[in-house]
Amino acid sequence: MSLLRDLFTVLMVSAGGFCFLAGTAGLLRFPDALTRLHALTKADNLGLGLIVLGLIAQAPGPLGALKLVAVWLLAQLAGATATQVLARAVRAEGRDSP
Amino acid sequence: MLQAGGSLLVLALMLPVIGILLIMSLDARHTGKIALALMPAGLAVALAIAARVWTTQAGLEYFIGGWAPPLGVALRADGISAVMLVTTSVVIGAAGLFARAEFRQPDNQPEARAPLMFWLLLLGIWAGLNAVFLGGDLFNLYVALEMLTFAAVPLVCLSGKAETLAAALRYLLFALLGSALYLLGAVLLFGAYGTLDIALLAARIAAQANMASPVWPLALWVALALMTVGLLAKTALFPLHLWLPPAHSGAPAAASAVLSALVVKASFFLIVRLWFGMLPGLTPWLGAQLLAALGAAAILFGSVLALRQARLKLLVAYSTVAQIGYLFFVFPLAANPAASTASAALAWTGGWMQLVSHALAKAAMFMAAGLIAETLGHDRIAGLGGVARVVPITVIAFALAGASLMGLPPSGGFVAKLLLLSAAVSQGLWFWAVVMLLGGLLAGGYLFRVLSPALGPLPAGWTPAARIPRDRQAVALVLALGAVLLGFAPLKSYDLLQFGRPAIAGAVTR
Amino acid sequence: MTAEQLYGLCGAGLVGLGLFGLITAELPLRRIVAFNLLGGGAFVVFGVIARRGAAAGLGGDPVPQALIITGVVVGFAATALAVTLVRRLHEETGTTKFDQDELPPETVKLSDATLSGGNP
Amino acid sequence: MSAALILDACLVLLVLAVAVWTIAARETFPAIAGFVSYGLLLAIVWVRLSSVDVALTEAAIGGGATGVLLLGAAARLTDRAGRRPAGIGLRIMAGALCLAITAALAFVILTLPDPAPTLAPQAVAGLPATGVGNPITAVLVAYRGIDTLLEKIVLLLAVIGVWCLTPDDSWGALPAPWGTARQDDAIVLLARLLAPVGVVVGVYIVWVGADDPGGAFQGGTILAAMWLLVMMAGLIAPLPATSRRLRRVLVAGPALFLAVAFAGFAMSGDFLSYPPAYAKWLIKLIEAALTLSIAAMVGVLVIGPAVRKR
Repeated sequence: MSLLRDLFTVLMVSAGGFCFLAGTAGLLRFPDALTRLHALTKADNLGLGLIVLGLIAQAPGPLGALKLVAVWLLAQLAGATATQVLARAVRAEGRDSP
Repeated sequence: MLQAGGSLLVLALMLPVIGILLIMSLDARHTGKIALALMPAGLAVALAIAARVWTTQAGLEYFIGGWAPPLGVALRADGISAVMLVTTSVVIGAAGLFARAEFRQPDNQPEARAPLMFWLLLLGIWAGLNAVFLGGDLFNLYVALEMLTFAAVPLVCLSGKAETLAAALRYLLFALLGSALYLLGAVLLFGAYGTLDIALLAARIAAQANMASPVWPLALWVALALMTVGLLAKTALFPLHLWLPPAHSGAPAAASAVLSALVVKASFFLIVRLWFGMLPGLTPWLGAQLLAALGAAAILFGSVLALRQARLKLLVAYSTVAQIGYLFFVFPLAANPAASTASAALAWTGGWMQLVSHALAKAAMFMAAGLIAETLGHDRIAGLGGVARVVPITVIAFALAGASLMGLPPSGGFVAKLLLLSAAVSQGLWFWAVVMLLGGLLAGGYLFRVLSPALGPLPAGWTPAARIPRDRQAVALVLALGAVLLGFAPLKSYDLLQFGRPAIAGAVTR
Repeated sequence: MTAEQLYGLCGAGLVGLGLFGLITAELPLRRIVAFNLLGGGAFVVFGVIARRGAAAGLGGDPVPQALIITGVVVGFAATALAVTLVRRLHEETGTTKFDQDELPPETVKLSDATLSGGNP
Repeated sequence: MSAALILDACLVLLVLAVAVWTIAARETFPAIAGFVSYGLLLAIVWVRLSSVDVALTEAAIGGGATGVLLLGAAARLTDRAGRRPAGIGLRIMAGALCLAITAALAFVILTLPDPAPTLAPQAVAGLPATGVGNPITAVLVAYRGIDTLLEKIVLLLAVIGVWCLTPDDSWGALPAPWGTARQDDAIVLLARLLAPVGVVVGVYIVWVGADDPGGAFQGGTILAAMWLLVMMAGLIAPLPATSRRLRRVLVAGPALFLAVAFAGFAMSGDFLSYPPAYAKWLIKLIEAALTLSIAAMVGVLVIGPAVRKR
C-alpha cells in the first residue's frame, strides 16, 4: 500500500516537474511576450496541480491535505492576476506583436 | 560584580529610546521639549554610572532578563564606558541646546519635517552610542552599530540638498560594508568559540592560547581582521576616510558636531574592545603597528588636505580625519610587549584623553563654523575677513578648540598628546613621536589660515546675513573651554580610565 | 564532504561575490543588490554554524537561527533606507552616479594655502 | 555520495550561478530579477539547514519585500551603467581581495571545531521558564529579547530615515506611487479575494509561532503585503507620514515590549524578565503588538516617502 502511494507521488511529481520544464522551454523559445505568458501559465498551473496531487498522498492528515490544496489555489489566484496585469501592460506598451 | 547597579545601565540604554517612542506618539509641538528634558536625566545616569565605577574600582555588569551569557546578553560598564557615556551626554546635551532655536516646531502651524526628524535622529544616535558603550555581546553590538548608522545617515542629508544626498548615500554604503564585515567576523567567532559574549570569548581564547596544540587558530585572526576592517570603514581611518568630509560638512552644524565628536569614535571604541578586551595580553604586535601606521598616514594626509580646503566646514571635517589618526597610536603603545606597565598605562590614558578632548573641541569647532557660516551666509575661508568683530565669542570658541587640537598647553589636547608622546619616546618608538609633532604643526597651519583673516578688518559695506543669538555662541564656547580645562583635571581622576581595564602589555607573560 | 561543509563553501562564495559587486558596481542600486548578496552569504555561514550545533533534539542551534532572523530584518531596513536615498537622489539630480574617488571640488593649492593666511 | 548530497550540490551551484548573474548582468532589471530568485533559492537552503523559521523570513523578506523595493526602484531610475565598467585595475584588485576572503572563509569553515559548540541544550532547558515551545521564539523574546527590542528601534529609525527623505514641501502628502496607481480590476479582484485570506494566514503564523515555526516578523510581513495589496488596488488610501494613527501603530509594539520589560523589574526582579506564571501570555501579547507594528513598518518602508509635487 505504502509502496503504491509512493509510486503515485513519484509519478505525479515527475509529471508536474515535466510541465514546469515545458513551461520554461516555452518561456525561452516562444517569439513574443503574450505567447510566452500563455506557455508559462498553462504549464505551471498544471505542473503545480500535479505536484500538489502527488504530495497529498503523503500528507499527514486531512488538515495537511487541505493546506496543500490552499497553496495550489492561492498560487492559481496569484498567477492568474499577475498574468492578467502583465498582459495588459504588454498591450499598453504595444509590444504584443514581434 | 552585581546585578544591583545594573538597572542604571538599562536606564542609560533606554532613556533615549523612551524619548523616541514618546515623540512618535505625542503631538509635534512637544518634540524639542521631550528631547531636551531627557538630556539632563541622561547626564545624571551617566554620572551615576561613573561614580559607581569610581567607588567600586571595578566594572558594572548586568545580565538582561537574568539570563547569563552565553545564552543571554550582558551589559557592562568599565572605566572607559563610563567616560564615554558622560562625554556623550555632555556633547549630545550641548548639541540639543545649540539646536533648540534652529529646530523649533513653528507655533500654530502644521508640523514641520526637519525639527521632528532632527530630534528623533539625535535621540537615535544617543541610544546607539550608549548601546555601543555598554554592550557586552558582539551581536547586540551589531544591532547597536546599525542603530547608529540608521540615525546618522539621514541627519547628514537633513537639508535635502543634492550634494548632501550623495554624501549620505556614500556614507551609508561605507557603513553597510563595515557592518557586513563586522557581522561576518562575529559569526566566525561564534562558530569557533560558541559564544558572542566578549568576556567569555576572552576567557575561551586565553584558555586555548595556554594549550599546546593549535595556539593561533585561523578563525580568530580572520574574524579579527574582518571586524577590524569593517569598523575602520566606520571610523573613517585613512584610507577608508573618503566618505567623511562630505558627510560631516554637509550636515547641520549641531549634527556635524555629534557625528564628528562621537559617532566615529563608537566604532573606534569597539576596535579597542576587540583588541584589548577580547584578546587580553594577546594583542598582535604587527597588527598594532599597522594600525598606528595608518593613523600616522591619516594625520599627515588629513592635515595636508585640511590645509588645502577652500571651505571652512570641509577644513574642520578633514581635521577630524587627521585627529582620528592619533587614537590609533594607542594600539602599539599600550600593547607593546616590551613596554613597562607604567608606560603602557600612560599611552592608554593619553589615547582616551585625546578622544575626549577631541570630542569636546571638535563639537565646539563645528558649532562655531556653523555660526560663522550663518553670519556670513557662506563658509569660504577666503571671505572670512573680520568675522571676529561680528561674532567674537564664536571665534574665541573656535580658537580655544583649535588650541586643544594643536596640543597647546594647558589644554586637554596638550595633555593627551604629551602622554602619547612620552609613551612613544620611552618605548623607543620615536617615529610615532615625530608624526605627532608634525601633526601638531600642520594643525597650527590650518588653524592659522582660518584665524588670521577672521581677526583682520571687516570689508567695507559688509552686512550680516543673520544675527546670531548669544546663547548659541555660548554653547560652543563652553564646549571649547571644556576641552581646554580638561588639561587641568587632577591626575588622580585619570584613574577612572583604568578601572576594569583589561590586562595589557606589561601584564602579559612573555 | 558533508552537506554543512558544502553550504558553508556556498556561503563563503556568496560573500566573495557580494563583496566584489559592492566594490566594483557602478550604479548605487547594483551596490545595494550586492550588499544583499553579501549579507545572504554571511547568514548562510551563520546558518551552517547553527546546523552544526544541532543537539537536544533540535535540528540546529536556535540562538544563531534567531540572530539570523534579526539580521535579515536589519538588512531589509538598510536596503529600504538605501533604496529611498537613491530614489531621492535621482529625483533631485536625474542621476544616481557619484564618483567614488572624487575629492570635494573646492581645494586650493598648498602653496597658495599657506600664503592666503592674510586677507585677500 | 548520497542522493541528498548530490541534490544539495545542485542547489549550491544554482545559488552561486544566480549570484554570479546578479553581479555580472549588464542591465539592472534582470540583475534584480536574479536577486529575487536568489532569495527564493536561499529559502530552500534554509530548509535544508533545518531552519524553517529562517526560511519563512527569507522568503517573506529576502525574496519578497526586498525584491519589491528593488524592482520598484529599478523601474523608476533611468540610470544606465556607462559603456565602460569600473577600471580593469580596480576589478582585478577587488577580485583578488574577494577571492582571498572567500578562501580564508572557506578554510575557516572547513576547520571549525568538532564537535561544534552549541547553545541548543541551554536554550531547551530554559524553555519552561518562558512557557513557549519554539526555542527560536524564546531566544527572540526572552533570552535575547534586548536584541529584538533594539532591532525594532532600528526599524523605527529606518522608517524615520525614509520619512526624512520627504521633500519639505511634500511633508504630510500621500506617498505617490500607490495613491495614483492605475486601477486595474484584476488587482482589485485579487485584493478582495486574497486580503482576507492573507490576514488569516498572517495571524495564524504569529499564533503558532510560540510553539512552531513562525512568529511576529514572518506574520507581520504577510500582513504588510496585504496592506500594500489593498492600497495598490485603490481600495484604501495610503497614510501620510503625519498620520497620528499610523505613528501610534508603529510605536505600539516596541512601546508595549518596553513597558513589559520595565515591569519585569517589579514582577520578577529583572529588566526583560517574565514571571513564569504569565510568561506565555505576556509573550503572546508582545508578539501580537509587535506584529501590528512590524506590518506598519514594513509597509511604510516599501511604500517610501511622499515625492515632490510637480
